[in-house]
Amino acid sequence: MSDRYSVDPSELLQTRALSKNYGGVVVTDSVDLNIVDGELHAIIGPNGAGKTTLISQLSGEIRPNSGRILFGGRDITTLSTWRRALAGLARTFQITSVFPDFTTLDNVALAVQAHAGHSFGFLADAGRDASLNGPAAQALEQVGLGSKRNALVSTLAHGEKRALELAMALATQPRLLLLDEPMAGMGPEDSLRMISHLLALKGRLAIVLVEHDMDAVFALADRITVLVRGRIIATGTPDEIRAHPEVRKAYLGTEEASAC
Amino acid sequence: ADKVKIGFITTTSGPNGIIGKHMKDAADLALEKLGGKLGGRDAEIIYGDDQYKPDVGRQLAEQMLKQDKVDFVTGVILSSTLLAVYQPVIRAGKILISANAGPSQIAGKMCAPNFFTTSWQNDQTPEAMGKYMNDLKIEDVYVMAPNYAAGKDMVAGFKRYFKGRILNEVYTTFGQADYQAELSQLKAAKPKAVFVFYSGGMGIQFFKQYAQAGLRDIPLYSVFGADETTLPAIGEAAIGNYEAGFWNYDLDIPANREFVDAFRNKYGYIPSYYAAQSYDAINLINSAVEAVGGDVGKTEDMIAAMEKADFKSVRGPFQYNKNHFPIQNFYVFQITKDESGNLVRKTVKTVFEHHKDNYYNDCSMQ
Amino acid sequence: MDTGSLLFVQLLNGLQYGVMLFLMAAGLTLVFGIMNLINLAHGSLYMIGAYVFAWSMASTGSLLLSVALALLGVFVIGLLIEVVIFRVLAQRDHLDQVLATFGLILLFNEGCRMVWGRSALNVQLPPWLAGQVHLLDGITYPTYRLVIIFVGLLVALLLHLIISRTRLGMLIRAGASNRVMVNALGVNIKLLYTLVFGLGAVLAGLSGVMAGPIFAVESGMGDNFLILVLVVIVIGGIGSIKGAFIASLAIGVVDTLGRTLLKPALGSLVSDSAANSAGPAIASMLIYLLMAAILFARPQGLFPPKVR
Amino acid sequence: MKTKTILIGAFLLAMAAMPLISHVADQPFYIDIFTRILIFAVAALSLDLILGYGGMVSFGHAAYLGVGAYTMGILSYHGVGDGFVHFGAAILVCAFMALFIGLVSLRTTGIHFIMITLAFAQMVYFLAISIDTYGGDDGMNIWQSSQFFGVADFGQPLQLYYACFALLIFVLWLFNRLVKSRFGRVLRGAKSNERRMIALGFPVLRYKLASFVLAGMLCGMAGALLANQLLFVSPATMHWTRSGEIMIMVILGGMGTLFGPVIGATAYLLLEHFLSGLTEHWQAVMGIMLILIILFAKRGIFGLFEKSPPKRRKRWRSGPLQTLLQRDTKLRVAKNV
Amino acid sequence: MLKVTDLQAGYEDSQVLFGMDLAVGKGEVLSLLGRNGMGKTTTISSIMGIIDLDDGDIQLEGRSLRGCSPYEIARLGLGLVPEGRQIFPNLTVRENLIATASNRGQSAPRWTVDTVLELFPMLRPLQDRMGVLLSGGEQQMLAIGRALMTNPSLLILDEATEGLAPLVRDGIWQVLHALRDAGLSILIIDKNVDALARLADRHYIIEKGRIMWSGSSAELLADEELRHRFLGV
Ligand SMILES: Nc1ncnc2c1ncn2[C@@H]1O[C@H](COP(=O)(O)OP(=O)(O)OP(=O)(O)O)[C@@H](O)[C@H]1O
Ligand SMILES: Nc1ncnc2c1ncn2[C@@H]1O[C@H](COP(=O)(O)OP(=O)(O)OP(=O)(O)O)[C@@H](O)[C@H]1O
Ligand SMILES: [Mg+2]
Ligand SMILES: [Mg+2]
Repeated sequence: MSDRYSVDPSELLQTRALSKNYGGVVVTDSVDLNIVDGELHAIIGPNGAGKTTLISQLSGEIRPNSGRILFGGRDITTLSTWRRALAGLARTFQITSVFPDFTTLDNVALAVQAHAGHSFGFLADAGRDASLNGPAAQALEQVGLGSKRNALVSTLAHGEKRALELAMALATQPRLLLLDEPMAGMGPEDSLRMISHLLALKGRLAIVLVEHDMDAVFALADRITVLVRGRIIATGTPDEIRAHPEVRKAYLGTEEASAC
Repeated sequence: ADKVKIGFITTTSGPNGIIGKHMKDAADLALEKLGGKLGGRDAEIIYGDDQYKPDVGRQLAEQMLKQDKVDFVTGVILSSTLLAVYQPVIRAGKILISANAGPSQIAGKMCAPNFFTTSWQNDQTPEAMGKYMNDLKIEDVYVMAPNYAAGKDMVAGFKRYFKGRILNEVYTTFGQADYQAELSQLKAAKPKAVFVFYSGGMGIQFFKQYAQAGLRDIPLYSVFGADETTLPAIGEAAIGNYEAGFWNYDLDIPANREFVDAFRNKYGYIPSYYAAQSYDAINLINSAVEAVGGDVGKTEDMIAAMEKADFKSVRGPFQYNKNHFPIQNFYVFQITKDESGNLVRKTVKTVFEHHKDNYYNDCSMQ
Repeated sequence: MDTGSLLFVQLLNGLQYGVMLFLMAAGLTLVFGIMNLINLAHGSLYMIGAYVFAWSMASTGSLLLSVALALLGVFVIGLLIEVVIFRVLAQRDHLDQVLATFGLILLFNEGCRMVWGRSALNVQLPPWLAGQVHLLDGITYPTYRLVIIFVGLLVALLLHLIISRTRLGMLIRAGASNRVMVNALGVNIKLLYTLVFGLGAVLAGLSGVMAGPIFAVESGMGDNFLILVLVVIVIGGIGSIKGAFIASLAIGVVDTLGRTLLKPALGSLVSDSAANSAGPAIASMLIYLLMAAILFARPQGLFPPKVR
Repeated sequence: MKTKTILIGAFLLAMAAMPLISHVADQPFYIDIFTRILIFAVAALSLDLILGYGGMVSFGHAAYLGVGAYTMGILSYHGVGDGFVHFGAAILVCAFMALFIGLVSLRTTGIHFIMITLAFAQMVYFLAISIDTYGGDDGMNIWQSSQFFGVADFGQPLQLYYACFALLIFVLWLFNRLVKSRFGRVLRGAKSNERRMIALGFPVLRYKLASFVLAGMLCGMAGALLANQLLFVSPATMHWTRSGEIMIMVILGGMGTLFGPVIGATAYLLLEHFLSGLTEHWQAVMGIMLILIILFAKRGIFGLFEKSPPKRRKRWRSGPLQTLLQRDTKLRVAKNV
Repeated sequence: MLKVTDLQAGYEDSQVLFGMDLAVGKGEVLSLLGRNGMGKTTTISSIMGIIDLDDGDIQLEGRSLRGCSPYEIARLGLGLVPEGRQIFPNLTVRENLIATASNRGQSAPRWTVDTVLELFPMLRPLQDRMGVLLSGGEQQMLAIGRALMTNPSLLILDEATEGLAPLVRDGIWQVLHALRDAGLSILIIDKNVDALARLADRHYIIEKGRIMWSGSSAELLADEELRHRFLGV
């Protein structure tokens, strides 16, 4: 696909007038999102604002009604999900989504395999395939699951599952990582651990983070976009957003002192 | 010496199990009347349930030949099953006696010395009905049959002797249950008479629905539809319909009266032609074993003996054609209630005498 | 009869056939579509209903008594199946249910043969049902078929109301998606499901009763019908009563017209003998073609449950 | 685990020695029974690949059996006796059929997939019934079994038996590798969470299609072998109840296990054979047995031999973590079937 | 009213609770704290009878719940807001509320669809939308509303503010305060210690299926080291 747009190379992902509606309900309302390469871009907004739906449109699971999505200057609006993944778009899900009957390592190895080129008739035992397990093990280390590599996923605790999801996403060596509420259901401790993982990743790849945990968001984000009823009402640095009256009204409310 | 073994393939399970019951009861009766002996040797009949499926019948035949080491194979309801069973039995050089099916292939090109039948060639029955209706100069006949090989053969046989006008030929899906649509069509065509071939369950449903559709006043001529296996299920709806066949329980022949009485006494119901054919099959075998003094190894001699048809057939004396199909009479029956209130087929006319099937010329034997 | 009124009658036939299909589909939609239990033995319940009805009609001659007896019988058997099979397998893989209920089919088919003998049974309709009704301009139609239409529509209406309007309906649907939660919110889901399953069985039995006088009441009569009804339900969209109803009518009409019009239509194109063999062949595949086409176009069926 | 390997070994040994046994026992028919068992074992295995591992419940698998058989039959009807042609054609035809059916069916999931595969099988079935040239409903006799340049002749029960045995061994070996391979993993992954697989970047549909075609081809081979054994083929081979039976064999033995289907086929066919010999009402007995087995053997007969996690106590296992509501919950049927 | 003694329970393959004791008094608000996977939800599950006990006893107003099935327990006035929402995906919002509604316990005022919709105005426009289509947060609100519709005398919330926007979260805390003031007993699990401290009378800290500590809000807030050891904050 040749590129018809002139784009600032630093802009990794752009959406142009992206819109999605279900029947009457407008869930994404002509959204223009710009993700700069290497930045951590948080998307916040009330429940039902359309964050998950937006993520799903970026990852290709949901087709927008109108508008375009450009990734690395290339129009991927009609590209199928798995092709986008191969192109370097990885996502995690708001509800933990892993392979319960596989071991932790196999889960990640599967992710590695997805990008190691598919070999069909090839009858070698993938379980012993170093070219898969090597990177997989690395990814596990990155999120501090190195010790659990052979544990069955169904035996992992909640926080560990979320970490595993991150590892799987990383294993695909994405240029852009879409995280939908990675801290969901985590205790403070696990949240802190997750935050540190993300901090470690910062700068190495671009991240879009959807999260309700404001401590995390303000600790991590380079830029924040606020979504309300499918519309972007503000984009800016954490401080700008904190100060933004509309945002406080629509979303933050009286900010509660954090526990730590 | 050990027993003479007869492999008897029929259907005892499934909706058509009733046919198997008639055949089995008759065969048992025949052997019982022979004192459990064939040609003076103890005999045993080994029954096999083909589940009304040809491929299962095929396995049964193999099993009977190889495992039970039978000397004869008989029974077999479906033409398809007979065709499936035919090859292994004939190749094994054992004698195969059909007690029902009579497909044209076997009557013609595929005929073999060690095959016999105590029934008929499929086309003969509809031929008889065709001739009967033709003699009555019936015009404007409406023809219906299921859309499969046998269905088409039946219609072919019918048309071979019926020369009057046929309003329409309708073939329905094999195993169809509801005929309301076709019946409306039929009604609209206003035929003078209707000829159909619907057997077993299909028949039961067709006749019921025919009556319910208010078509009783259009005479219905059918083959292999209303007989003692299905009449109880069809009920009143069948009364007045016509059927054709080579045999009926009321044929006034000594051997037949003896058979029918014995059968009714033992089992308490009226035998169907399936029963008659099976009864004859056992007796035919008996005549053969007798002829060789019990040495069932002598296949040629047994075949020679069987060709004489030297036994008391319930259809009366008859001769075998060169393709080993009987040369026999055909009758037309009408469904009525007998004195004790059960539905029966009453013989109304002899249509053919010494009727030969249409294919024996294709048979290369003798 | 002119072609116009013939076409009318054929449409009526299509409608009637469709309604009968729905009558059969109703129970299955409830059990399979909504409670999403896979009960292959549903056809057997239909068969048992027919058998009990036929047997009772023959021995008592009383229509009402026989209907009541048949429905009661299948209800009890339904309860038994639910308690013995589905309570155990509800939490297991659906294919286990397939296997178990396949076993039930074998058992029931043979059972009926053992109890009621091998030959098919006959149902003698009372005269007032056996007759004909005069519709407009000299078109007559079997009374009983009209009764079927009536009963079918009635069932459709009732079922629709129960499922979509009443709290019972909501609970049934809720239970299908998350038994534990319904239970934890204070509803005795076990009992509820047993009863609803019984209701499904009764519906199957009812369709058996209605079919008795038309079809051969014989063992195995339910098996092929089961497939047909599954087709209806899938085309309609699993779990949607509206869908099942519309699909039933659609199939009824398509099949009827296909059976009667295809051959003449082909006859005008190709030789008569060719039409004679091709026509019915295609007609017999028609509904499957229809299903494949519809599922290709709409993988969830015509009226998929709103959740997708 | 140990018992399992022993079991498998013993079973295969017994199979290998079967002709000898039947010779000693002077029961040549045993060879026929077990040839049939081997053939259906292969068919069941091929189904298990897509059903047990791929989660694609095909309710039309008998169609491939039938088409494979018909291909062989039709060829020899037209005087072609060469076994390579027979099997080559059978495999090819089934491959294309599977490709087409798969392309259409795999758009759907769950029960819809079941039904659409059934639909195609039914169409093939009715097609076979209405083609008079090849016997239509009567089916057709096959007078010429597969010859392999005069060296081998599948008309010989013994040769046929060992051919089937070899095929079974091959398929077992193949699947054993396949399941562990990258390909097999993708298949299993897709079964457990397709959405995730796609998000990871797998063209899941292609993998599914590939396995679907492979299964079709193997079942087609089984069909051609069946034709050689029966020397007869009829639409009955493709009746939906036959598809059901194959599926039952898989579930009975234990789906998603490598050897389960083989056990299943053996158990089912032997049950059928001996019960039908014992009583006229064998189907009732059979039914009861199936029910009991499934009620008490959770993961099929073969499951009994797999060591399961030590149960602290009998309890049905669906805690909150399990029933977590998912945004894209389809009705459970769609997920599990 | 609710008294748990030496509770032991777990799942097929693993025991999770090793002898828990806790008691909820009439009109009392009680919180369960602890790291992930320590057994909070399991405790709830066994109280609700969703999983049965291996040992120990659970009593409601002196009546043992041993062997009672969940629906019987719920009918005694326990209203559950489960972890992970678990609303009914194939029912509309309205139906979700109505389906299991009933009048139990003595909590006043009685909850109706309207009062619930007043509580969560966001749900009002969504009344006829299928549950599965709701956003995570919307589902959470629905789950709470659904529990309230059973008018329980003891409300049990497991991570009820999970995945909610700060504003909504505040709203829910306010509601809970109101409910408490209305005299409703509450057993609550949540990650937000401060909010809990403001709401609850007493707190239990669970570690590895045992009660490690219990005490008042004041004591909890006072003991920095305790919070760090058991809650990692
Ligand atoms: N298939 C659908 N049909 C109709 N409405 C839908 C559908 N999917 C989502 N919605 C609606 O779109 C809105 C946005 O949903 P979405 O899940 O994107 O919100 P969100 O920002 O992720 O909320 P949360 O932060 O609570 O997860 C919600 O109001 C939801 O009800
Ligand atoms: N259904 C289940 N089957 C088997 N083990 C389970 C199940 N549910 C939970 N567990 C295990 O039991 C332990 C306690 O789980 P539980 O959900 O009670 O912890 P929790 O305190 O609620 O954690 P969280 O704060 O994440 O909700 C965990 O190790 C978990 O893995
Ligand atoms: Mg969301
Ligand atoms: Mg929990």
